[in-house]
Amino acid sequence: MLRVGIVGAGSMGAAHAAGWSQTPAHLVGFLTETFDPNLPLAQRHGATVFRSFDELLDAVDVVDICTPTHLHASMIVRAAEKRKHVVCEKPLALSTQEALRAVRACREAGVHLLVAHVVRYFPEYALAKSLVDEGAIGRVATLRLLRGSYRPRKPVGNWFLDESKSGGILMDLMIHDMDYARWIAGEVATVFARKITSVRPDSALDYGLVVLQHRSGAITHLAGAWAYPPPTFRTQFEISGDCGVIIHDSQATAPIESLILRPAGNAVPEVGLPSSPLAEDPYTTEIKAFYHTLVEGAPSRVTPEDGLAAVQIAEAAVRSAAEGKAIHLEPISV
Amino acid sequence: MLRVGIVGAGSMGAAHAAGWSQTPAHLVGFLTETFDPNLPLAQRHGATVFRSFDELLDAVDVVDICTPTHLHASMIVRAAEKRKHVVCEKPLALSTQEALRAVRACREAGVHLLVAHVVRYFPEYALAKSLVDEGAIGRVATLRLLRGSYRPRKPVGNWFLDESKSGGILMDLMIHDMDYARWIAGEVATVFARKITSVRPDSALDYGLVVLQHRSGAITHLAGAWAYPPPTFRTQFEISGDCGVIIHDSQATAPIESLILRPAGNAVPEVGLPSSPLAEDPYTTEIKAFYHTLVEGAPSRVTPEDGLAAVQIAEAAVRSAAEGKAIHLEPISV
Amino acid sequence: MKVKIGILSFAHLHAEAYVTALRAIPEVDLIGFADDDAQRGERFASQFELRRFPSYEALLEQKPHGVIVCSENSRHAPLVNMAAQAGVHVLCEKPLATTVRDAEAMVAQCRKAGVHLMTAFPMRFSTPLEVVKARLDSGELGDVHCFNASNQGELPKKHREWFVDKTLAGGGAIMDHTVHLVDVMRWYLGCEAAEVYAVANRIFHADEVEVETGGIVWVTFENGVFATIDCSWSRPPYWPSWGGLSFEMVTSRGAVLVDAFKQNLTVFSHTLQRPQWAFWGSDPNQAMLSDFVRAIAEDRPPRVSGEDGLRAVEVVEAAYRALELGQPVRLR
Amino acid sequence: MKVKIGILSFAHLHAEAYVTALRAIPEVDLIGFADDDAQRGERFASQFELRRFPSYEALLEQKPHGVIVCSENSRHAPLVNMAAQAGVHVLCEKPLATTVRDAEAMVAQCRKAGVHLMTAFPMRFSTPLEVVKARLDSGELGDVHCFNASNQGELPKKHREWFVDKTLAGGGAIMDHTVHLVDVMRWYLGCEAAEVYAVANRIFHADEVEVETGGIVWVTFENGVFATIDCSWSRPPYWPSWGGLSFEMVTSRGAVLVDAFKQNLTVFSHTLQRPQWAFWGSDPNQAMLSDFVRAIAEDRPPRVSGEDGLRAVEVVEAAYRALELGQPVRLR
Repeated sequence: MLRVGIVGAGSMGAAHAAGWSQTPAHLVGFLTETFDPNLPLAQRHGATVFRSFDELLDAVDVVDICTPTHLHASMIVRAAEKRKHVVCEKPLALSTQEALRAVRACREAGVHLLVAHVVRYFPEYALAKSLVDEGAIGRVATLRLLRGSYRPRKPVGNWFLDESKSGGILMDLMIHDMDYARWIAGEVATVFARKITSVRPDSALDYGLVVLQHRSGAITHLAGAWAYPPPTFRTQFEISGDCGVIIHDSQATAPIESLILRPAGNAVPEVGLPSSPLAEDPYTTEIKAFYHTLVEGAPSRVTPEDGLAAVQIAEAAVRSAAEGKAIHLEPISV
Repeated sequence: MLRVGIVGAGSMGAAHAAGWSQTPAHLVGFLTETFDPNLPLAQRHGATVFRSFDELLDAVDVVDICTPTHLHASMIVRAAEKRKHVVCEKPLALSTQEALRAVRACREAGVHLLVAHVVRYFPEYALAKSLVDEGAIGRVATLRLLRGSYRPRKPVGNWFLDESKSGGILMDLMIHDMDYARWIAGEVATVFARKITSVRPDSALDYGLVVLQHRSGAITHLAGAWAYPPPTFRTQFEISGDCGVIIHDSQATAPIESLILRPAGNAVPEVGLPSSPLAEDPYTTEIKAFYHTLVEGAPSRVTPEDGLAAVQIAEAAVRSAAEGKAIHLEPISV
Repeated sequence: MKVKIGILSFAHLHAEAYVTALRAIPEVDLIGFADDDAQRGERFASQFELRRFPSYEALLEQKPHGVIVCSENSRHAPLVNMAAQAGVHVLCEKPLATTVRDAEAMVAQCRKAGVHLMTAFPMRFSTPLEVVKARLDSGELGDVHCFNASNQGELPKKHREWFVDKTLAGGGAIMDHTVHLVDVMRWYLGCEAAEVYAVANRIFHADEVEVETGGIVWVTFENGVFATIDCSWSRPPYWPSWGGLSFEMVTSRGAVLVDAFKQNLTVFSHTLQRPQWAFWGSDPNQAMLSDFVRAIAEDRPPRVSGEDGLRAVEVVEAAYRALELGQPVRLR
Repeated sequence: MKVKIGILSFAHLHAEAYVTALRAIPEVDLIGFADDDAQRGERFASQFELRRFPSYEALLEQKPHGVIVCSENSRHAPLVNMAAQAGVHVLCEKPLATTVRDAEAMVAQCRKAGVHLMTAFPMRFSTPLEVVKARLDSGELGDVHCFNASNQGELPKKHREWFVDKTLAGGGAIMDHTVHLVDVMRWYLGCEAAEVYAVANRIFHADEVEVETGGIVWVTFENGVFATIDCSWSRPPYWPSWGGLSFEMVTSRGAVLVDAFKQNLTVFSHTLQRPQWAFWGSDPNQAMLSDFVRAIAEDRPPRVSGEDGLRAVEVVEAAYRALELGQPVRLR
């Protein structure tokens, strides 16, 4: 039986844990920054709490890394050294160089590296991808993607707001759609980006705009917001081809609308998350797919190179926003 | 110059006053339940404040009645006796019998009676009417109309909640769409209705459902809500014919959507009112049209018989909801 | 254990979706189908590469654990009864029957035979509707006061001619589009319909069919909750989907708007030259079939019963009576 | 006093809407039009029962108070200059010109002649946009940080062939669909564009036209506000309308989403077999023409100037330069 350990017990750690519990894998335990033998998430899953990363690695076949982004690469390299398969939250790393180090380490060790670009497992995004692949709208010309919510909060040490840890809105939030745009329209040649906090470092909210030119000629326009009133979370896309258009708007297609007076004081989640009602949570769909790759070798919808390329695009966006220039991407040889 | 006096200074009195100020008419003054020589609305319009209805009638050519509904009929009759033209807020009266008395009095006195069924002057409703008349959707088969907001509030003496004064949700709110349904699909043969407060008299909110069978064979479904959280106000309609469908949704077609954090504490208006941005307020469009009828005799979009028929439908709905039966309407001879 | 399932008749178009859905369930052994319409039978046998039995009896002789009845509405009763006599569990397409008498007999036969009779009410398995049901049960939404509901659709004739044949379908739009929402309301309220009123007309497709094509059914429940159901075949053939099912539920604390089929992409394509909705929400049919199969495997009743189907048929029959009388009809 | 108005050229399709709008203004005396395309001239003369002058000069000899220039983009300059020399106020279709040099000359000529030059930017008269401008000015919305804007449309070729002719139109989608939003942002911010970047492609209608059909223009303003404008001709011919203009404005307090053309009925008709949007919002063209006419009657400048038109042309010209360079271009 496949043994899994999760590093990190924030919202992603919890979502992945729920996913693993829907597979035949054995969720052995968790590791968190501060050791807590009574970690509620571990108790909920009847799992142990480890004291160190190495202790966890020794007890598992797969490590699922849900830590702040700046910690990803070195953990992946260490796991590869120990010949453990890796599932890693997006972004794979904060820089192309670090991501490359992680990808190479896994390749050399012969272990799987599964980057959790969960958007590919959301049914609306997956359906649009298959429609495009079927030729429903012809050749893709322009792609518009929006992902908007409020600034992530954390009870302590909000690493999301520390760009040296999360990469900020371009790297942390908008990488979702950068990966999706590349999935739809292919390799990216040029990146141009702006974000509020580059212009106004003290801003209490952030909003990024990014335009990608794909080698295919297609243009992608990305908008990412940490600017809306909680608990807003909305996504939109519009894929226009020379033979049609596909449109998604999470708000216009929400199947439940509440006009209830004084709703019970629902706590706002730390991080805005999509929530259209589905029989299976897309995080679970993703983890189930990863499980099949791990045990049966089924090809994964997300390859290590996909995770790497997304980091390269996001890193270029960060640089473009800082320098005010268009950044041209070179193909990376892994 | 046409001299106008307004009775009542609530939200409708204010809306009509704003309308008159856009016509060449002279807005002479106001009358309110309690005499207030410094009535702000009068000051805003440089108008006087009268002490009695007769005093007002003597000073004007047209009286515009914006009082609670139960007062309409006798005021209209009195105005007609004095040979004054009448503009009257909807509903024309609380009962068919009273409405008939008002219509007959005006006819006998040879004065205009203009019932303010303002929905006919809202551009979305007016456009749909002309599309139907042009045959864009063929013969009308089913008509669905929704008008939803919160319970009207008043600082003192909330007459809206006193059914003997307002007629309740069916008469006060839903008469708008009853009139519109009849405008679109013709005379009504049968009425069936239910509302929450008939079943649960103590309910803090109300919602009515009404179905009309028109003599044409068409069926109208009406929903009216005093049930949504303030400041919600939404309208919807769906007119289905044997050759097409026309759809309106005020929310889906709102040109401005605010995602502003902690909006400035806007006061909630006493009565929920539609608010899609327009160059000209539909109440002003209506009053301008009434002005043309008064000075040029141009035919009015709303006849006294229309006002009467709307009351007849609403009265039948009130009876149907009380008795649990379908009510068959007889043609009224004015 | 593999659960052996057969399909009786492909008269209802849902049979096609069920084949795909059944094949996606690992524990199912789809043994084949039978159809009394030879031409239709041949077409689907080849389209789905599915074994076709020469008769319903021949299929039942294979001792499937369960069958799905997808015949014309008025022909549900004989097939359900045949399956019950063979000791086979049944999932029957909605409406359960075209008359209360038939539906009662079916429920009684299955009870006597000790087999489950499930009515195909997939809305009980619609994720958005389940979420709202859970919120309602938690008390978060207050008490239900009324429903303003709609199950409009296109003229079903384009899929199967019999849908608009009064004898085979049992009626028109009211027969076709009332039962889903009646069942949802009974499920939400835990309470039975007490009174029914209805209006109908035949303006849509007046030259094509002889049954009612437009209508509103009123239902009042024993607890005073009232509801309207728009069952009209009012969607034109170029509507972006087949139709939909949605309702506003008004409670003591406000309202909730629910649309079971709103999770769509809008797709404009040169091929069609108009927008189409591509549904990406979770498939309620799949979940319904899984429940039927698991109920058999786990030897427990399915989440929807034959009685649920019967109760909905009672409302439909009362609606037609109310149409004749022009006044509400009391059920109980 | 009646305000005498003439129309110079019907090359731009807006001329048609302007005739109707002008006729709805009581103080206007629409004296007629001239067009150098005889066939087009005859067609519209008869369609609108409008007097056709044999030449632009002949029309201007009638001493109208104002003219509306609706020629092809690259032919605005000579007509505007001719009107200025005749001492006639001008409302000129957007974009004011296809080059900054032309636009500057037009502004200078009109100033010298002492006539008003108004650029046809109807969005300044869009009621929703005016409402948001007022809220912004009141401080209610906080400070603007950025815009995510879009002025997508169908290929304009179906209305007039010259719209996709590089010489007459001055370019493709960027020339056509950038200026409205640049002007809205300048109006909202009270601040000029400082830097421009752009990307473009030609995938939509690649076999029909030679100009760019897809593109994004980036504008950074002097106060640091940045913006994207999607100017693509990306709407297929069976879209429910010609296109639209909308933007998200992000401020220090959140965001406001504005759609200038959202007030529509959706109409499905057997005739067209697909949905169409029927606009019921207030007509910005009507309000713009009223302002032009009243400005003449009241002897005051119109609410939009020729310089406003020039500033927008500067951005477009910079966008094409940025396309060549592949990097942002500084304006000032």
